[in-house]
Order: sequence, then structure tokens, then C-alpha cells
Amino acid sequence: MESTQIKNQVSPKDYASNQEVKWCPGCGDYAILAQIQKVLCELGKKQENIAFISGIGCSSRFVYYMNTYGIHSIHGRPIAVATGLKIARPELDVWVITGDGDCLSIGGNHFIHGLRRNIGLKVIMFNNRIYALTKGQVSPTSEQNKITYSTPYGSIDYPINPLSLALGSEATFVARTIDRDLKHMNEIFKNADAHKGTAFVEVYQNCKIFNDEAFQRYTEKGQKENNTIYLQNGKPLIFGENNQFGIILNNTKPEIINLNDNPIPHENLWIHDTKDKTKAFILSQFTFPGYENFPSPLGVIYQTEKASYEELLIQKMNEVSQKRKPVSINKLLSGTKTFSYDE
Amino acid sequence: MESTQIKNQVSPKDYASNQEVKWCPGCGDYAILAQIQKVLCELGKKQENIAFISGIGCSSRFVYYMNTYGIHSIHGRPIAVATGLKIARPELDVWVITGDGDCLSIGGNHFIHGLRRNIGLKVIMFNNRIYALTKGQVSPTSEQNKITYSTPYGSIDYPINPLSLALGSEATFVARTIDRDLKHMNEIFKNADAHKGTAFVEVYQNCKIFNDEAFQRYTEKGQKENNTIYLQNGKPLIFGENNQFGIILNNTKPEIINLNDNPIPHENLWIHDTKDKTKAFILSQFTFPGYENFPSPLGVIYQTEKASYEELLIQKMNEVSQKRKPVSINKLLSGTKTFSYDE
Amino acid sequence: MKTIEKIQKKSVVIKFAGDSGDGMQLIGYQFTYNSAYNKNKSLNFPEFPSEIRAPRGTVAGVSSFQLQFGDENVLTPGDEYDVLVVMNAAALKVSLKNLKENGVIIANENGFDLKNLKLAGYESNPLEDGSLENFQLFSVPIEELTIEALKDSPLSKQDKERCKNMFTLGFVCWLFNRTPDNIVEFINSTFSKKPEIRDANLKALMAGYNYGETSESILIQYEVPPAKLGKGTFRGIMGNHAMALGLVTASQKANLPLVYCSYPITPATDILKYLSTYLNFGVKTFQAEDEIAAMCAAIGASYGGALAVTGTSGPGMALKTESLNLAVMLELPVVLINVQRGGPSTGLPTKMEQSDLLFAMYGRPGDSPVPVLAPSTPSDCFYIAFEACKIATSFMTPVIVLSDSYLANGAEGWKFPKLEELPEIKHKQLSSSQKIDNYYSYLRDENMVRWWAIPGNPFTIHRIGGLEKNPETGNVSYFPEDHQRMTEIRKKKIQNIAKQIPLQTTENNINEGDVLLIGWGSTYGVIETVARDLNEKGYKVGHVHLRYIHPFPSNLQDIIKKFRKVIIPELNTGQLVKLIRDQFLVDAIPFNKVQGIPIKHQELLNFVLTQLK
Amino acid sequence: MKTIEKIQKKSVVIKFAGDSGDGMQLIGYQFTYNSAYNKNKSLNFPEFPSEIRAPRGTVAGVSSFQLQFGDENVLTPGDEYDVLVVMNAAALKVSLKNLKENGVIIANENGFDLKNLKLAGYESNPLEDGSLENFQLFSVPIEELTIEALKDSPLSKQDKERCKNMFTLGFVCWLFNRTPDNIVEFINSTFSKKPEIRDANLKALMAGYNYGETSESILIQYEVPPAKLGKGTFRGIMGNHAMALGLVTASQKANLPLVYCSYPITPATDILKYLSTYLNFGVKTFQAEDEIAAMCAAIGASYGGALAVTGTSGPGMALKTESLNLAVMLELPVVLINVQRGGPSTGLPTKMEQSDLLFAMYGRPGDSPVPVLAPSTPSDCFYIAFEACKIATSFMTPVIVLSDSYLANGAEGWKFPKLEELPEIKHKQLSSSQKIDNYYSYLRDENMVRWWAIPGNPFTIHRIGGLEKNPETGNVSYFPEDHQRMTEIRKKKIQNIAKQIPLQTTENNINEGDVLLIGWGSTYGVIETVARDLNEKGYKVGHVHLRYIHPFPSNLQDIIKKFRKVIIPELNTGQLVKLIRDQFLVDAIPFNKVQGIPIKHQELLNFVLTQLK
Ligand SMILES: Cc1ncc(C[n+]2csc(CCOP(=O)(O)OP(=O)(O)O)c2C)c(N)n1
Ligand SMILES: Cc1ncc(C[n+]2csc(CCOP(=O)(O)OP(=O)(O)O)c2C)c(N)n1
Ligand code: SF4
Ligand code: SF4
Ligand SMILES: [Mg+2]
Ligand SMILES: [Mg+2]
Repeated sequence: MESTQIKNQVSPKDYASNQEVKWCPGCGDYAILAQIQKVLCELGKKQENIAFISGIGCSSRFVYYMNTYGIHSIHGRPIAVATGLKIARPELDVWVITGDGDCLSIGGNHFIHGLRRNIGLKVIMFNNRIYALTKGQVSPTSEQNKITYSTPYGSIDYPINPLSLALGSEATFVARTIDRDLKHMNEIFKNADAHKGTAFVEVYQNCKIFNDEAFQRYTEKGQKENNTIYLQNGKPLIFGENNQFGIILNNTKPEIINLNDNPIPHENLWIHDTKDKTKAFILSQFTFPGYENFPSPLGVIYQTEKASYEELLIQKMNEVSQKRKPVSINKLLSGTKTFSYDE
Repeated sequence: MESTQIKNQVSPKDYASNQEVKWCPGCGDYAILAQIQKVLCELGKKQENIAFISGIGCSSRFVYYMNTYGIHSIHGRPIAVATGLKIARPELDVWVITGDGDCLSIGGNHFIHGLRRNIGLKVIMFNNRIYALTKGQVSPTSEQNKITYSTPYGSIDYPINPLSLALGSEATFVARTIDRDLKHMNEIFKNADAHKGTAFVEVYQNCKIFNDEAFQRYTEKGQKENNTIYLQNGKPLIFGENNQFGIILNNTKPEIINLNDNPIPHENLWIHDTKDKTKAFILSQFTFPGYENFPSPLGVIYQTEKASYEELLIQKMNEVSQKRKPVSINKLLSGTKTFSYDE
Repeated sequence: MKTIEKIQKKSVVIKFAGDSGDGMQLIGYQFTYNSAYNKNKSLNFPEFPSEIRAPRGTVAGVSSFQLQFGDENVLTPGDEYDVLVVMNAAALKVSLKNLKENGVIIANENGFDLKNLKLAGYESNPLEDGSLENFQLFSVPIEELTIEALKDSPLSKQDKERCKNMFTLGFVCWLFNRTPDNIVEFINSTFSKKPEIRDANLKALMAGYNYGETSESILIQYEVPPAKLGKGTFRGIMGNHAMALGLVTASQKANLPLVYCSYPITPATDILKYLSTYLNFGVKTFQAEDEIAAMCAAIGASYGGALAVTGTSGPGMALKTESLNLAVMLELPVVLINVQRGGPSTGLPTKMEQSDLLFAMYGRPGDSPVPVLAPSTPSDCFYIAFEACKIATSFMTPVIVLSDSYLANGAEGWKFPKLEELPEIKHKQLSSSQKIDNYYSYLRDENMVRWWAIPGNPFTIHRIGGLEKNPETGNVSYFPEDHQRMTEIRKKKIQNIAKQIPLQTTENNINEGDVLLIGWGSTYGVIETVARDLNEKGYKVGHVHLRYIHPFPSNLQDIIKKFRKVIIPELNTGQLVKLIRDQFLVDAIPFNKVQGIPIKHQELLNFVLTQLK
Repeated sequence: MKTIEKIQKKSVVIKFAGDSGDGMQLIGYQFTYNSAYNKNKSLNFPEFPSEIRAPRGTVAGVSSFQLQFGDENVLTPGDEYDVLVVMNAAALKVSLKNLKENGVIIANENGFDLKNLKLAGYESNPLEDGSLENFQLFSVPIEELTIEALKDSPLSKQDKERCKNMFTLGFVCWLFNRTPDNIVEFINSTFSKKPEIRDANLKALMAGYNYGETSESILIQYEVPPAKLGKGTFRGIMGNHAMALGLVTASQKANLPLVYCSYPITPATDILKYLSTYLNFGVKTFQAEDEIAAMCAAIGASYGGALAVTGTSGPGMALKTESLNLAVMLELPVVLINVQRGGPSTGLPTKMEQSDLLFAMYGRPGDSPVPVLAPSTPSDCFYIAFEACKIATSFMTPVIVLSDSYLANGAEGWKFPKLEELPEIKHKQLSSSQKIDNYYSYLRDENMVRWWAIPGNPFTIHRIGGLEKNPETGNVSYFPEDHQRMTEIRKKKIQNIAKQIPLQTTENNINEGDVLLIGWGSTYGVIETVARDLNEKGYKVGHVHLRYIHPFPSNLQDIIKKFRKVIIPELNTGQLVKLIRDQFLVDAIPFNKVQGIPIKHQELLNFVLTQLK
């Protein structure tokens, strides 16, 4: 058993369980695990007040590696399980660890309803665009025509867009980060932690064995600079190895400008506004059909303030308890109308 | 049994089964049923080539009232059942009849995946914003704070937005109509029929018993004119009892203009473009948080051309069959490597 | 002043039948409570169409409420009725076949106009064509009289007409020589905010009562003796309501907050309805997106330390199959209430059946033992719910409760308990600061039960999951011996429950003899009545009614051995009978019925008699 | 030229063990086919970690492949092995315990360096410390020799090293005096597009073979007689592959397009993999969003007239519970393949178990009878799949097939049939223009089977649904008698299947005596071996192996009656035994094992012997 009594110096290690980590060498999951442990440590969270809930998949093994409370549940259901936990114990930090298949294929219904309820869960989706644990079949995020174990002639499914789907599900926090950028993961996870209500974070994660280099364009020097854009609230949309590209938005149509040829002032560029849902919806479609040559946005794409499910629940319970003068359980059992027999 | 041999004059009646319709007097479902029968008749469809698949709910009883093939399946699964039928028989017209609970609550996962695959189903969702068959509990489309059978102190759930969700699920056809406007239903159902791939139609439907007048603002003379806007591709967004309101879009922010006070030329108004997904996303949010005082859009909100799942499937099968020289089943059974024993 | 013949009866069966819109269920329940109020024991059987509103006046649209009341021997709603009250022609059409010979018909004349007769499929008016001459027909223009009585009321004609059910109820009260006081109270409290409606209903009620007093054509009155139920204070209660109360009470007794996660489905939805009004008892209700989410949320809530419960019916239960298995592996307490209905699939949503027993026992992949309990009467739902919570939290296991739509909607007088009178619930939960030496997730006590360690406690941090584990560490393990041992532990732990539950007794105190009737669930009343009848006739017939089905009470076999024959009546094609035959190798004889309605006293009696030959 | 001792053996058990990355499964299967090629009967048992890549060199990371081959009496992978091949220290650590006394160890010296020894938890090197003196140890620097042999190859050192499994395989071929021709062919075809890799593998293979010829230290060789399998043409086949072939073949025979709807899950996914390569046979495969959608899509496809099949394992099967009940109510043909694994819940995803039988029988709300079949060997998966399609489409019912991970991954030589040799499939589908007088949805033939009327036919337009119906019209009905009759029809229809299936026979032709062993599924081999052993010892022990579990063959009871005792060995805590006890009231004795591994020949033998006392 691992306890956490009087520690003088807490370190990320203290958030790691005694279980041997069993992912493949080179798996992106390692980096995500390390960052989350680091973040919890830096935020000074108490292990006993944290629960990690996962489904089934390589990513979902995550839970066993944390020195916190946790459930390695069943495929597709972690958000539902976590919802029940959060309802019972609103004061806990409840994190959901899930995969692209777990979250978006079999788990899709809980995903959209978790988001619309805005219940205080931190949903971290490891997107490796493949079913890894089952040895490599297409997932809902796999690109069309992908040749896999279950699609020897190429898949005919159109991929789903996790960020668009989240926005369409009334999400209040939508972000993307990537396993290879440690600092960025750190920042995004902290933002997610700070958000009230459901925080959804898509993490591009490389599966070394079944979908290696799926995100190469976003991770390799010489490519990533032109294929990714780091979003910051209030800042203009600029990217490229030497910030030579800017993005403007005329009405609803974004356009990439080469600032070298056409040095327009930054304030005239698209200024990122995390509160603007419509712009967020446009950003969410970058790299997807119609926006193929736009960079992949990393960072907080959308965030808004909205009472969380658990807040409303507690509020409602207090209201009612005040209204209805506390009755005893015995009063409840007898009800309003009783009959007495005397023989 | 009802057959359809040599008819000289086909009428909507010929699309009605011999079953007594058992909805409540005044239920909006009657009008939808009548319109769909009319549409099929007007399109000259053969009853035997049509299948209606429904889930469970008042709305789902629909299937029994059609003189076509059909399955009254289980709660939340009609899209999944219909998908299998369409895969097996791409040439059939397959319609899905579903309710707001059936489609968006228990059926949410099949909804988003049906849309993303763009399989050729016509999904007609009867949205009465309530669970009617079970006598009135909140549905995912019920407004917050609604007092129902299961929420005596008001519901704390935020409603889901069916049109936004559909757009977030990569839908290729998204429309809304309303039970009280027969001509409009007729037009929209015909558009849906003509669309290749999944066509999603939300129908505002009045439940007389458990959620009466939920859509009064959109149906009653003196109210509907200012609370609804009829969309037509290429036409400006204008509404109001005497077309006194127009909508403009500055960047991503729509604004209602009183044309009497401020008669700006129509071409400067927001011109509806069914192909513009971003604008569609804005329209989908009308009447929802942030857009409360915008009218409810009726019509085709978004439509795009994309190969349907069944098209891609057939194409793939033909490709492969051409590539791989037809082998006999016996060849398949023997495989490439056999061993002969002679004693 | 007219002279009235007083008919003495130990019990009476009455049926109210009318259109869905006529408010038959309402007066049925009010008359049920009135019976309790007048010290009569009673049981009822409501029937309504599964369509929300089947077309008015049609046979499909008939809604009815059957009730037997009388002395303490009343245990069923009865087979055939003494009195039939019909509000229209369709109601008569549907209900006449089960009216006793020479029984009384009270018919609303106004419900027999040409339109109604046609809709019901009558060629001629049965009230006039003499076809009812073998019955005592009282044809009363109830609608007319009601509207007449309300002539001064400001209500619309339609609203006045709607009061006809109260007129009917008032008249029936007079017929049984009952004071309608409790009904008056009910009307006052229900319509306190709508004075016109309140007054109209009260007027109609009294008008009906007085009609009995004055009408020259009604010259009989019934006198039914009070039941000897012993001293005490009673209330009227329905099964689903009792179930909800049992859960709240258990939560208070165990001092665990109740979290009820559910998705609406007939006939279980009322449990959600009742519980959602108990927020002030710390009850949290969660209407999930589907039954899978409901069950998973219950598991999450349980992990968090709540008393987690989920309720549903057949199709919903089917969807919980996979997540229930997770609860089995996690060894977390969750109570699953299955209010059974006719199946398979959507089946007969509003009809009664007991066909989910084998599913409860074996309805999961893998070797997955789960306790199964079943209430036998509406009020027993309270005790079974309480017991289920007790077993779940003290043995760290999911528990399945099998109710059914008959119990759910059945009402009876209930000598309700006080919190103090109920047994303690010794659950396994550790306080958030409690320390356990060498704690690990699957550390067990002498009964093989693991601790209920919950988040917030720094000394019991652990992870659990659906994969197999090593019994000594709780860590994931695929080693052959570990799976063998964990499988045996899961099995043994559930078997151990048999040590804690009461020994089985026979309901009628016949502990040996010719035939043993073994039943479970809502068939209690009819089986017990048949047993008593046969005992009176001198047959040695015993009745065992199982409330604990898995595990069986440890002495069940001893009881079975003492009888020559075993007969198992069930509302399915034979499910408990399979368990008994397999476990005890006795040639138990099934008596089955799958019609969505109760077993009739006569049909079971005859069957047992043939077996006694 | 060295002189070699030739050891004659009727059968040999060999185990290949190494790191997940060492390609043990591949050489295992190649050696299996090589055995068939050399006319040996064989059975294998592969074991691999459920993690994709457990850490290299660790015990958790060991992947192994056990194989018994020899004459026609080989029916199991064997208990203890004669020859153990280990690629590293961890492999030895895990596998040594089941090596026969004085058995042969072939160890890759290079897998025993300090790092490996430490990871495996050895203090000292077992290859040197004498701890293996009771065995014949051949310590070979396989890695070194492989790289040496490939010195001229352009491949990277790492890639060369990866060829060490081929070296090993080559050497083993020599050890058993086998020509590696089929392996050469395999390498040629597999790497035809990668010449360097092809050549390296071939070189390594031959190097290993020649090492046997030349090495001075290896002075034994085995000679195993060919099996008498009768004249014919054979192929090697694995269970999941046979299952896929059975489905395609049935679809061709029945002339119905195959639609396979599935969601990936171990160990069923391979069926999807195989079928997805058969597009050119008109096979449509659909990877659904979850198992519920897969089952529902299958129902839709079946309604459209396709041969609809869905495959999964425990947790996925659980999710199909509700939709399976819909298929039961619709009376549509759907074949459900459940490749069982260790449960409950996620359980032991890669381990074998037979614990879903009661779930298959009773795992649905309501009275919901569904036929259940189970293959007994890898190649039998073909015939059971075919049979399931036949029953489903000719009786208009869903059918459950219970395979398991042992059959799924097990391989054997198979005397495959020709399409012409297979029975006709007389399904109930009406052509799109076929007219039936007074057709309605639930019109039935003399066997109570309804017609399979499909969209496109103007003469059979109809709607069906999950609600109960009237047998004469197919329209929704809640009338008591209708539910009773439909329930009985659904039950009787499935019972009628017993008339069409072959009578049960005993595997070993002992039809009366002391003990009858009744088994089902993948335990066939061990039960039959034990029975034959005991028969040789003179005991009258019979072996019934059920391929049709529901309904049972009609003569099963007659067979049971002829034996004094019945023993039922199962890889669960006792499931078939419950069905037998309930149905035949015999005191059948369970023999159970739930360890995720096969029953050992010895353990069952001993158990039966004690029962024979
Ligand atoms: C009900 C159920 N269906 C299927 C499976 C098999 N399964 C386990 S993980 C998985 C998908 C894993 O993909 P993903 O969620 O993307 O996680 P990853 O392994 O890629 O991290 C599947 C299909 C299961 N365990 N349970
Ligand atoms: C698995 C399952 N869960 C729950 C139910 C009960 N049920 C039937 S219809 C329904 C919801 C109906 O609402 P909606 O889909 O909006 O249809 P409506 O009746 O409003 O037209 C529910 C919860 C069911 N039949 N099956
Ligand atoms: S299979 Fe892929 S995702 Fe899974 S552990 Fe290995 S690298 Fe990571
Ligand atoms: S309950 Fe509502 S939705 Fe259902 S039939 Fe009646 S009016 Fe229509
Ligand atoms: Mg993945
Ligand atoms: Mg609805």
C-alpha cells in the first residue's frame, strides 16, 4: 500500500504507483503520464483527493500507474463512471483517461452527454488514431483509406473530428496538445484543472507499434513549424519556422497570409478569442476537409464560463431543503394519511 | 396483407397501413405521418422499395402506420438497424423515424456515427422536447429548469442542440421543419429524399399531453412571424410579420436589423448559403444561449456533396473484385498450401 | 324511506372499468385507501393500455381497476367480480366475461349511445336488449346526473363531465355503506389551489353518495366485516413507493447518502419519481442518457462511498449486463432493481411477468455470482429494498431485486415501521481517515468481504479494475492459480450470505405432507390462498415463498424433503423450477402462465388438486 | 561424420518460449504446418502476454507456443513437454516447471547474459550452475550463429538478430529429421517483395538446420511415425480462420450475401480480419461503433435478406443482450459468434475459458429461447459455423456459437471439404417477386417457422417489431392468450430443431458402462484422450461431446441412462452440469478448472479414476 503522510518534499514520483509501466518502448503514453504526474505535483494536489477513471485500451492502463484513487473500468464507459463519482463526491478531482476508440467509438454517447452537462471532469483523450490494444484496427479518428488489420483494402469511413464534435456537444473547454511537447502539455493540463465543468483535452499520441509517425508532421523539426499553430488567447494567429505566416479571417473564411510578401499589421490578423465559439468551430476544422492546408491548432481552442452540473445539483438540493421544512424519516414512512386499528 | 399491384391512381392512402393510428387527439405526429405519406406518393415511390425503421417512443409507432416495409426496433437503435439494412440493400429507400430521447439520449452514439459515415438514411427526428411514451420525463432537448415527472424541482441539465451536434458530427444534410407547417414539411422531406448520404431533419412536434405548446411561439399567428425565419439558399435572411427584420453578419457575429428604421439593401444582408458550414453552425445556435433573441431557423441549414458510405462500399468491392482474379470457394477452402496423404 | 336489503360478505371483488380518460385508476386507488380506512384488507390489479391515449370509446382504450377487499383472508384481487362498474360500452365489452353469475353491474347509461356502442362493436344496446338478464343491472345516467349536480359550478361542461368518476365513487361508497371521509380529504388537499375544481369534485362525490340514499331503483347494500389485522397504525402504499421508501430508509439507517441513477422505463419510472422528491433527505437522483450510463454512474458513486442504486425493467436490465459484471469484479455495492414486465424485448411493457429470474441468476458472461432477492407484496418492496442495501454494503457486492409491474402498481394497507425498529446496517465502509494495517484493495475480512475504502482517505489509496487480480496484492494478474482462487472467493462470498439471512419457513405453517408449493414474487397471494383452501379441505399442502432466491436459505432442502411432491407456480415458462431441480434433484412440477395477468385462484387450485389425486 | 542416437517416439511435446519480440508464435505455427506436412497429427497451445509489449526480457513478456505432434492419437497439446526451446532466461524461468524429467532443453546462450538473468530473477546462470543437470541441456549461441551466418547480408545488425527464430526453427527441423521445405516456401511467399529479408531468413533457417548436421554436441535425433489419417488432401487451419471460411461457404451454399458486423475484441477480431479479405466473394464487413450497433446492424441486414453474422467475446456479447432479444422477437436469422475468454468483465482477455454457456442459454430478460452450438476442435469451427447458418436461416432464429480462445488460435491439419460435399441449406427466404397467399408477417410453415420476406417484394409488405403480437395477424397485441401462444410457439420452434440435428453418439464408441464423460467445446481432446486411456485400462468409460447444446440431441437421455455415473469436465465453475441435472435429474458430477489454461490429461485422468473406485 502507498500512503502519503507527512512528506517534506513532494515530487512527481509521489504520484506514481509501485506498478511497473508496461507500454511499448517509445510509446507516447509515457510522456503524458510523466506530465500529468508533474502537473499534479506542481499544483500540490493531495493524492487521496484525486481519482483517475479510465476505460479499456493501452491508454487506459494509465490508471494503474498513478498513486491516486482510480478505476480501470470497461470499454467506453469511463465518463459515465466518473460522472457517478463526481455526483457522489463533488469535492474530488476526477480525471478521465480515455482513447480515441474508447471515447469516440463505443463511448461516444457518454462523451456528448458528459460535455453537455458540463460536469466537472477532466477528460484527457489519447488520440493515436488507431485501436492499439487490440493490435491495430481503424478508429473513428483514423484517416480514410487507412490500411489496417481490419481494413486490408483501406477503410471507407470518414474520420470524426473530436474538437468539432466537442463544440457541437456544448463543451465549455476544448483544447489540443501533443505528447512530444512537454511544456505545452503541462500548460494545457493546468488549464484543464483550473476549468470549472467538463474540460476536454485531445492529446495527439504516437503509437509506435500500430500507427507510428501518425503525427510526424506535427512533431519533427522542419515540419512541425509549418504544420502546427500555437494558440494563445488575445494573440494573433501566427506560425511558421520564422513566424512568416499569419491567418486572417474574412467573414467566415480564414486565409493564410505570407507576412514576408505581405507584412500586414498583427492587429489585423485573426486574434484568438477563446470565448468565440464560431471561431473555435473554424479552428477545430483546420487540417480537416476544406481546411487541409491549415496548420493543426494546439492550445485552448474554446473556453466559456458556465455553472457545472455538480454546482447546480448542490444548489438545487439546498434550495429544496430550505423550502421543505426538514421532515423526519419516520414522518416520511407514515406519510400524510394513516389509519389506526385497535384490535 | 397489403400489396401494390397495378394501381391506376396512387394516392397517399396507398402508403397507409390498415392499422388504426393510436396517437392522442391533437398530437403533432398525425401531421408528420400524413405529410410523409403524401411526399412518397408525390415522388411516385414504390411501397415495396421503402423501409421505415424506428426505435421506441410515441413517434416510433409511426412505422406501424405505413404500408411499406418496416421495423419497430428497440429504444435508441433505429439508426444502427437501418445502417445494416442499407449496407445489405443499398438500393432501398431507408427512412429512420426517431424521437428526441430515442435519437439523442440513448441513441446518441449511433446518431453521431451514422452522420459521420454519411450512409444513405433519411433520419426524421420528432422533437417534442419530452419523453412522451413514458409519460413525461426530461429529454436531452428539454429546456433547463423544466418541471417534469422525474424533475419535480426542475431539471438541472443543459439541453443539447440537435443541429449543432449534427454539424459537429460531420453531417452532410441538416434541416429543421415543424409539424404545423404542412407545405414546409413537404418541401423539406423531398429535399431529404433527394440528398445522397445521411439526411437529418429535426421536426418540432407538439406533444399535446406532456409538453403542450412547447413550440407555440413558432406556430401561433402573431408570434411565429417574429420567432421563426424561413431559410432559402441564396436568399437574404429576412423575417417578421411584414418582413421588417433582416439579419446581417459582421465577421462571426449576427445582428438583427429593423429594415423599417434602417432599410439596407437586401444584398448586404446575410445571404443564406447552405454550403457554408460555419454560417450553418451560427444558424444552428439561434434561440440557444448567446442567440436567445434570434428567430428559430426553418429549412435546410446545411448541405454538402460527399460520397455516401454505400457508394464507397460498392466501389471498394468492385475494385477488389477486379484486382483479385475471381477464385472459387473451393480454392479458398483448400488455401495455398495443401498436403496429400495416400494412406 | 326505502327499505334496503343488506348483503353480508366476507369479501367483495369490484371492478371499475372505463375509458383511459375517465379517471378509473384514480377512483380505484381512492377506493383502495378507503377500504384500508374502513379496516378492510384489500388487493388491487390495475390494467391500462400501453398507448398513452388509445382512441376514446374503443376496446383498446379501456382502463380498468380491479379490487378485492374484506377480512384478513383477502390476499388477491380475486378472479371474478361481484360488482362491475362500467363507464361506457367498450368497458362492458372487455370486462363482462369475468363477472360472477348474477353479479351486479353499475353502468353509466350515457356511455352507451350509438357512437359508443358502435366503437365497442355492439349491434344493440346491452343495457336494453336483455342480454344482461342474468345479472343485476343498475343503469344510471352518471354523466347527466353529475352535470346536473354541478349546474351552479363555473366549470366548463367538459370539466364538469370529468367529475363523473367522483359521482361514481360516491355512489360505490354508499353501496358498501362506507363514509367517504378520506376521499373528501384527498380532494381538499389535491385541489387546494383550484377551488372550483375542488368544489365540483366534492359536489359530485356527495351527489353520487346521495343518489344511493335516494334512488328508488337501488335496493341493496353490502356489509363487509373489518379485517383482523392486529393493533397498529397503517397507511396505504404502492409497491414502487414502498421500494423508494425502503431505499431512503436504508440510506438513513446506514448513514450513507443515496445516489439513484436511472433511465426512465415502464414500470420502474415511479421509483425515480418518488426519490426525486426526497432531495431534502440528501438523496441525489441522476437521470442518465441510457441504462448503461445509469449503471456505470452507480458504480462510480459506490466507489465514492454512496449507497448506489439503479432501477429499470427488462430491456434496461439487458443493457446493464456488462457493467454489472464490472461491479462483480470490483466487488462494489450496487443495488439493481428490476421491475419486471412482459418480455422478451419490448414485449408487453405494461403487463406483469416473472420471466427475468434466470437472467438475474445467469445473465452475465463468465462465472459471475450475484445475490437475487424478490418482494412478495407491495409493502414487502420496502423490506426487500432495505435488505438489498444491507446485503450489498455488508458483503460488498451488487444485488439484484426482482419486483414486477403487479407489485409496482399494487396498493395495500401497510403497518409501516419506525426507523428505530429496523435492523442495523453494518456496512464495510472505512471513514476517510481510518487506517488499516497493510491495506490493499482486495484485503478481506473473515467473511471474505473486502473493505469499502473511499477517496479522501490517505491510508487506503488504491486502484481497482475489471481485469483479474492476485488475491494477496489486488494487482492485475493472469496467473492460473490467481484466477482460480479469485473465482472461488467471489463464489464463496455470495454463498456465505446464506448464513446471514433468516431460515425459510412455510407461510401456512404446514411443514410436511403431500404437496409443497414453492413460489416467489408477486404470486404470493394466490398461492397462499390456494394453500389455505386446500388445508381447510384437509390436504397437507405447504407453501414456501422465497424472498431470498440466491443464495437459497440454507434449510430449503430440509423443507422440500418433507413433502411428497413439489409444485412451482410461476408467471413464466419455468425458471425457479430449473434452479430447484438442478440444485436438489427433485422432480419439481412447474405450473406456468405467461399472459401478462395474475394466476387465477381457481386455475391453480384445480391444478394442485389433480396433482393431489 | 558423427553418429546420432535415433529416439523413436509415437508423439512429442515441444515448447517454444521467448520474448514477445522473438517471433515464437510464428515459428510455432510454421512448425505446426511442417508437422502436418510431414504427416504428423498435431495440436498446439499458444500463450502470449495481454500487454502489447511487456518489457523485454521480463517474465511478463514471455510468449510461448506449445505443440504436441505424432501419430493419429494426438488430441491435445500435451501436459509436460519432451523438448523445451528457450530464447532467454525469462523464458526458461517460466517454462521449466512443465519440462519432463530428463527432457531436452535447447537454450539460446546469448539470452542468458547478466541483464537477462537479472530481469528473469536468476542469481546465477542456470546454463552453467548445474541446476539443470537432470535435463539434457543443449546450450547454443543462437544469436551469435545467426548473425555470423548473415555476415554478408546488407541487413542491419538488429534485423539480422531478428532472424534467430528461423535459425531455431531450422535446427528443430533437423532435430526431428524433417525437411523444412514448406517453411522455405512460406518465407519465399511472405517476403517476395523484400529480397534481403527473404534471403536472410532462408540463410538463417538453413544455418540452423546445418548446425544440427554438423555440431559435435548434438548427438540425438527424434523419429516420430506419421499419423494414419486416411487418404485425402489436408491443409493447416486455425479456429478463427475455419470459422470465417465456414461463414463464407454457407453464404455461397445458401446463395445469400454475407454481411459481417462486428466491433474488434480479443480473441474474436481475427474473424473480422479474415472476412474483410473476402470482398470478392460478395462479403461485406462492417466495423461498427460498438457491439450494440454491430448486432443491430446484423438484424437490419438480415431483414434485408443477407446472411447476417456478428462476432465478439464476453464483454461484447454482454452488450448484445438487448438486441439479441429483438432478433428473437422478430424471428430473424442472425448468427452470433462468441469466442469466449476468461471472465467476468474484462477478466483475462487472452486466456481460454468456457464460462459463457449459461449466459448463452439464459442471458436474456423474458422467456427467450435461442439455439446454442459449440465447435470441439479448430477445424470443427468450420462445420459449426456452417451449421449455425443453416439452422438460423431454416428456422428463422438467432443462433449462438460458443468458440473460445483455445480453438480460435489453435491450429491443426484439416481434411477440408469441397463445396459440393456440403449439405444443402434450405432457407426460408422468398424471392423478391414470390407470392404467398394471405401472407402476413408471422405466417408459419408446418415447423412453425415464419417466412423470410424481404423488401422489394410487393406481395409481402409488412412491419415487424419488438412488441408482442397476435399469431394470426402479426399485429401488435397484448391479449393474454396471444402472449401465451406466441411464447409457446417461440419455445416449440427451437425445440423442433432437435428433430433436424444428428443423434448424439459417443466419441469412443463406448455406449454403456461405469462412467460417462460429457463435454463440450475445446475440451474435446483431453476428454477423449482420458476416455481412451481408461478404455485401454479396461474401464467402461464413454465420452459424449456435445456440439449441439440447445436443444440437446433427442437421444441424449438414452445414452446417459446407460451409465452408472456422469462426470462433466468444464473450464468454468459448473455450467453444462446444471443443464444436465435440471433436465435429466441425474446426479452429474462436475469437474471444473478456471485457470485460463487447458485441463491437463493427468488431472482429469486421476479424477475419473477416483470416481471409478
Ligand atoms: C465491450 C468491449 N468491446 C471491445 C473490447 C476490445 N477493446 C479493448 S481496447 C479497444 C480499443 C482500444 O482503442 P483506443 O480506445 O483508441 O485505446 P488505445 O489502445 O489506442 O490506447 C477495444 C476494441 C473490450 N475490451 N470491450
Ligand atoms: C432500453 C429501453 N430503455 C427505456 C425504455 C423506455 N422508453 C420507451 S420510449 C422512451 C423515450 C421516449 O421519448 P422519445 O424518444 O422522445 O419519443 P416520444 O415518445 O417523445 O415520441 C423511453 C425512455 C425502453 N423502451 N427501452
Ligand atoms: S501498442 Fe501503441 S499505444 Fe499501445 S503501448 Fe504500444 S505503442 Fe503504446
Ligand atoms: S403522448 Fe404526446 S407524443 Fe405521445 S401520442 Fe400523445 S400527444 Fe403524441
Ligand atoms: Mg487509440
Ligand atoms: Mg420526445
